[in-house]
Amino acid sequence: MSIIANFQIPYTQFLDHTGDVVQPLPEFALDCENLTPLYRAMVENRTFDAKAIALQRTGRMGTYASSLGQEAIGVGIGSIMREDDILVPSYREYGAQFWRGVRMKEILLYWSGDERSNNFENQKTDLPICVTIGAHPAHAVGVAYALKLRGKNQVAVCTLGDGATSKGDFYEAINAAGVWNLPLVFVVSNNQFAISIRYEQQTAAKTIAQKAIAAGFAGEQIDGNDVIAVRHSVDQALQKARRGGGPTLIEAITYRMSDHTTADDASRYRSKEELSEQWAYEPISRLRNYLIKKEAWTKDEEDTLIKNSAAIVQEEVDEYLNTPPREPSSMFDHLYENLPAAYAEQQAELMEKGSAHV
Amino acid sequence: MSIIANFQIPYTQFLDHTGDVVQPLPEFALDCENLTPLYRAMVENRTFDAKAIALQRTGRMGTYASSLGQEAIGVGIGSIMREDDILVPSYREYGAQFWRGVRMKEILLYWSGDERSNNFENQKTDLPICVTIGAHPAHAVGVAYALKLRGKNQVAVCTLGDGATSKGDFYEAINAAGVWNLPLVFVVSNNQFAISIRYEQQTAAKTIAQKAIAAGFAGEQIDGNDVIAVRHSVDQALQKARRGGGPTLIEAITYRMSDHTTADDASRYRSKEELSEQWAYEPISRLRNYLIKKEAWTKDEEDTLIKNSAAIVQEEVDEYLNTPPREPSSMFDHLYENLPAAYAEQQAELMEKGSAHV
Amino acid sequence: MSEITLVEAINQALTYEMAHDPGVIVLGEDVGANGGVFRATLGLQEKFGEDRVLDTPLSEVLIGAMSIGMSVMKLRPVAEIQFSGFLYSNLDHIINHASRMRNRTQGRLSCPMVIRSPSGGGIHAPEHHSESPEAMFAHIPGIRVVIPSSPLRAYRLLLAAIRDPDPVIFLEPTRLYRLFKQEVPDNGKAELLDVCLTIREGRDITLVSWGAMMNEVQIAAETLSEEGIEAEIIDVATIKPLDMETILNSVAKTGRCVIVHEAPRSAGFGAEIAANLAEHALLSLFAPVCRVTGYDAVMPLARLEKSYIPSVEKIINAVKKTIAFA
Amino acid sequence: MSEITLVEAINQALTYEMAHDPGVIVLGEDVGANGGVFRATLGLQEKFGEDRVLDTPLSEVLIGAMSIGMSVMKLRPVAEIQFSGFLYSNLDHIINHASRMRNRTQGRLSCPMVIRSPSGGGIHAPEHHSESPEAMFAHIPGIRVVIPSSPLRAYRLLLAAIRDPDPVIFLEPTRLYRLFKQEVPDNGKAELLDVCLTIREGRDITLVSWGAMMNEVQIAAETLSEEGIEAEIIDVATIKPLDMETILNSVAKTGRCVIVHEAPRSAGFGAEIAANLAEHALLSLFAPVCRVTGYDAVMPLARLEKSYIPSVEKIINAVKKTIAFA
Ligand SMILES: Cc1ncc(C[n+]2csc(CCOP(=O)(O)OP(=O)(O)O)c2C)c(N)n1
Ligand SMILES: Cc1ncc(C[n+]2csc(CCOP(=O)(O)OP(=O)(O)O)c2C)c(N)n1
Ligand SMILES: [Mg+2]
Ligand SMILES: [Mg+2]
Repeated sequence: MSIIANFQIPYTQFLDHTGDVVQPLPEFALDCENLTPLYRAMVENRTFDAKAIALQRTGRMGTYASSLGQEAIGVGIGSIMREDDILVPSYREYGAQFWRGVRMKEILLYWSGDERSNNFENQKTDLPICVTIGAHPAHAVGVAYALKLRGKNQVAVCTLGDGATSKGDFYEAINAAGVWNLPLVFVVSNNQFAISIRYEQQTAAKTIAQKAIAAGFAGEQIDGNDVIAVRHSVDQALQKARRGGGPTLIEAITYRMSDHTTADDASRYRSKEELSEQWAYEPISRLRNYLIKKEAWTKDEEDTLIKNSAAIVQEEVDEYLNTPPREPSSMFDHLYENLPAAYAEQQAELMEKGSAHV
Repeated sequence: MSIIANFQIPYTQFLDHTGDVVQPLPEFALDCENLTPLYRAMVENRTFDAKAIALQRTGRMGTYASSLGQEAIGVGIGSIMREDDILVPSYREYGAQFWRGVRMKEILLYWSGDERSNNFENQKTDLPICVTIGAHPAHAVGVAYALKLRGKNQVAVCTLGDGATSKGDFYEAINAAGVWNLPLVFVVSNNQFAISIRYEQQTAAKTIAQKAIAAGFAGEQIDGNDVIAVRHSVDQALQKARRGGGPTLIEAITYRMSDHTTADDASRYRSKEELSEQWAYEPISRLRNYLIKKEAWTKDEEDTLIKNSAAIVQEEVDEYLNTPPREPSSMFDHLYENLPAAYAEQQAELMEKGSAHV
Repeated sequence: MSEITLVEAINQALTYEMAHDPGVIVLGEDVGANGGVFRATLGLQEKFGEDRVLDTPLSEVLIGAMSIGMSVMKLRPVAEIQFSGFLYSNLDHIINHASRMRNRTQGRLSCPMVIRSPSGGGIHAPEHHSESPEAMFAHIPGIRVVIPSSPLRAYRLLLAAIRDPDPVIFLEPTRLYRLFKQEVPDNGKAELLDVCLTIREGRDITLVSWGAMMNEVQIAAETLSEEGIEAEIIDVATIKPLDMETILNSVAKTGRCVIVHEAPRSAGFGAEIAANLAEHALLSLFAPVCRVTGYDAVMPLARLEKSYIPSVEKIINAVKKTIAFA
Repeated sequence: MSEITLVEAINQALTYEMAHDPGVIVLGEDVGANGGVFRATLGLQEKFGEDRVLDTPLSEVLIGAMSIGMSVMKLRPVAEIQFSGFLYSNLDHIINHASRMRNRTQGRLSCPMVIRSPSGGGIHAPEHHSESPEAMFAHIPGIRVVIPSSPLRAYRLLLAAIRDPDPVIFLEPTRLYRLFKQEVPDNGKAELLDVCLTIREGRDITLVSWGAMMNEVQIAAETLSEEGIEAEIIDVATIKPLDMETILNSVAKTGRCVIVHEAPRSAGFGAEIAANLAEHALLSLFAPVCRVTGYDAVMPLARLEKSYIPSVEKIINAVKKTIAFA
């Protein structure tokens, strides 16, 4: 018996959960001016989140999936992607979507059940949220293939959850990304849960990062609640991809602080104690601690940020709430580029009926 | 950055391609009496194979998938499984099926296009050949789960090809086998091809064995043309599974010496030179060389074996050729346990028509 | 005895059968501690243990496919696919393996398995949670497709499905899960599969439907009755195989038929029923066979789903038009 | 100009369109050096390179799903699924994503992609190689389903499918791949989609079919003609969306209709056509609408496949019975 292959999984963290630096910071993080925008974005994201839940609870929006506690991942990704890169997202990285131009009102409109939400006003090329878990990594392969063919060093970034890594589609996707050495970065938000299913029930793999070994490319684990680690690792992976170095799988360790969605009641399957312990690790306070220690953040700035975030969110909420309903017949407007004659009568029937049912 | 996980892939070979021993043999192999049955089975398998191709070429059978050059894998597996274990096979491990009681005439009948072939006369529990590539590992998970529940230390063995490891189903299966620590051994016959697709086009993973890392259990590579290595590794994996040690993935390196099937023409995508070089590595002559060196095999025995194998195969072929056709109406006989009234008329129509179309 | 909802009836049937048949295994995503996202499997894991009530990884193909392996080994898996939008990935194994194992091995092996899945719209759920895929399944030889429309029928049909020796796709109308309650004796009594149930007798027209739409159909019939139009209502219940005889007998009597389903019209299962009428009832029909269905559009997200699902009004109009036909 | 087979016509269309539209990408298993297991993609990789003629890993879900990503990026992927028995695993992404991307994003993104797959039986192929799954696809809003029945139509319909701005499932009748030859000018001329083609005019009965069965239908019509029965033959060609107008006009003339397909009868696409006749042609019909179809059984392995596929004789008998109807 001989050994014919060896593999290692690295782990990266810069700020521990108290905000202390555990290893030399990457260059961008040396200047706190580069960090405050990340901080602001995370706070805005969290403000949005609370408001969205309130809208749902008061019957003004449908089921909503919160990103509470996972803000560093979306923000880290969004802040370092190039504008002409393509994001292929799951539903918990609003931070990345907002950074890339998706409007808050659009996310609200989406969860209220309105297709117009995905016709992003300021973001024309990213894919919409994918609700069928684990499906979109395979779409991302096609996107990345197209980018490679185009030859402009663009990269596709696909975000997904720990549960999604159990879908065969995900595996077919990473395997193919390896074969074609695609400019494609997979970021897995390992928030320890897929609804009620815990990580240990999802896979016997010690890390999700090691799943990349099956596909023949590099996988790594990072502290997903450390926005510096997220931004740095994604940056490295993007650079590698732009250089023709192929795909990377980044497992970002985090914790789902909220219920799975507003339709879920997590108290059925996890204890209050477990949840409250996790508050020590969430991403926002550790960065605030760090910035305060570096004297780069003041109480005043914090107050202003909170006020401003609330105002920004409220404006979006108002616009959301004032969005007039769609015409029922619009369900045929974009079914095909040109509606086939066979369905004209059905559309006409809906037009005649008007908005009776809205 | 720190390293949080380490993995290694071992490789096992006992006889090199000339039949020389490269490391101490496992106990069973020390007695050549234990090896001659394996040798005989491989020769019978190859004799069967040649005959099956001849039947197809002369219009007396449909498309056939040959196991030429891969005989050691099936024979190694079949020879060490317990009778009450369950085989969940792909289509190139006839050696395992024959050892477990499937008749040669049944395999011929299958490739001639007759469902009765899978109602094995002497093997009541193994699954039939699975033609949809990569699907059956997920069936094997259910089989192994049932075996575990039953608690009689039975094990399921699933054989598949290198191409099959790119199917999402395969990955969902290994991941689940890991989660439930199932008594399940996956043996991948890596014959370097999936029809025309070469290993490097199939995956960027250096080995298939390492795909087990994604599922959190052990993967290993063996020389699949060394029947001693096959039998030994499968034995170890079966014992581990019986002890409650869970699944194993064994990658058996081999080479597809035949066309993909009789419907394929491999000369379109591989050179004669490549193929003829591979004749130096095939499994039968190396074991014969070893046995001869050990003075455990004579020219007479060889001649007798060849004659007997031909006779055994011919008898099966005769029985195959003499199998009377099925009644067309039989397509309804086992569609449901009891045919629903809704389809009685359709069956009656076929009965009336009789065998006109056979 | 107290009244229970449809989803409670499902739970009651599962509990009954697990207690009486040790081979029954429940598996799916979140079916254990969480009791299923609709609570259909509530309490099962506590009662029957983790080995028999199995939380799976997020792998729908696996859930269907391992059920094949389990049932081949003579267990009776009852798999839950969380929403029918995630059921499509099961079609491959259902068609190529579950439905064929018995025929493929000429009876040596078989797949007595059930795949349960909530289906249909109307509960303001997110994208992909409101599908009505029954027609696709009804095209597959070798399986059964069963759709209950009341708590009592849910209990009895599910018991029948689990006991059936062949694969059954069991589609549960989400909209009815908690819509109304009914007394459901927990006596282990199964309904017959493969037969349509005549829910209401009437002389003027035959209304044929299944699942959630039975609700609107029944309301429509009551309203029509007030106007003197007596509709016969047939709940198809098992759409594969289809008991056409019951429908033909009814149409022979009424001479008129309206078929109602929520799925898109084109190649929906209503077509199969109408086609049979065109073939076998031409001479009894006084009026064209009318299909009241969902549109040939993607099921809209929550805000427009009501405009998609056939309304009581639409059914009534179709009936009146059919009756008015010369 | 020499005559070519249907599979050669497919190859000719792919070659033409790849030469004229640099966005066209061919992908699938063995489509490269091997030229496809049926040789439909022969020579393409040599001509257009490995980047545009892409051998994929053995991953059907990926093949369909990455085509979605490619087409969202404005490429025009033409994916090959080796046999339609392996197409079922594509349904999930086709239904949930390819067919919905345009609607989901209200036109911002779309999926101009084609999935080609050989379908149907009759060539003595192994298990899973003889499927006729068209009805399932015809139920999906947002896509097109196109089935050619001759070399010329294969060439023109495939060009139309590739140029179509929405997803197209393109099912190629394996049985016709090499059955006969036709002159097929390589002029890049596309056929109109969404319309039925009237292949033969006749006053006595309307025969409706598509794909491989057009062969038996045409032979039947010739034989019937010798006996004085003139059948009008309609090749549906695009079964989704369905051009019912052409069929209704024909039946208004003939008063009789026989629908022929190879797929199982129950919930087959023939039902949709018959249902439309039951709804819109009741008064023109002199006789019941007859469906001549495959059985509601699993497509048998090679030895019995001929017993499964509707024969010319069966079609003729159905026509005669329909004509004899009082
Ligand atoms: C294919 C599919 N199966 C099931 C579901 C129902 N479902 C929605 S979210 C979810 C869990 C997802 O877990 P994970 O991937 O870890 O993402 P997270 O929600 O934790 O961010 C499930 C099972 C779905 N949306 N899609
Ligand atoms: C799901 C599926 N896709 C495609 C095919 C067609 N096909 C038959 S064998 C084969 C290659 C299989 O390769 P591998 O798994 O390496 O097995 P091998 O034939 O080399 O033993 C392909 C693509 C199939 N049978 N099933
Ligand atoms: Mg998660
Ligand atoms: Mg191979």
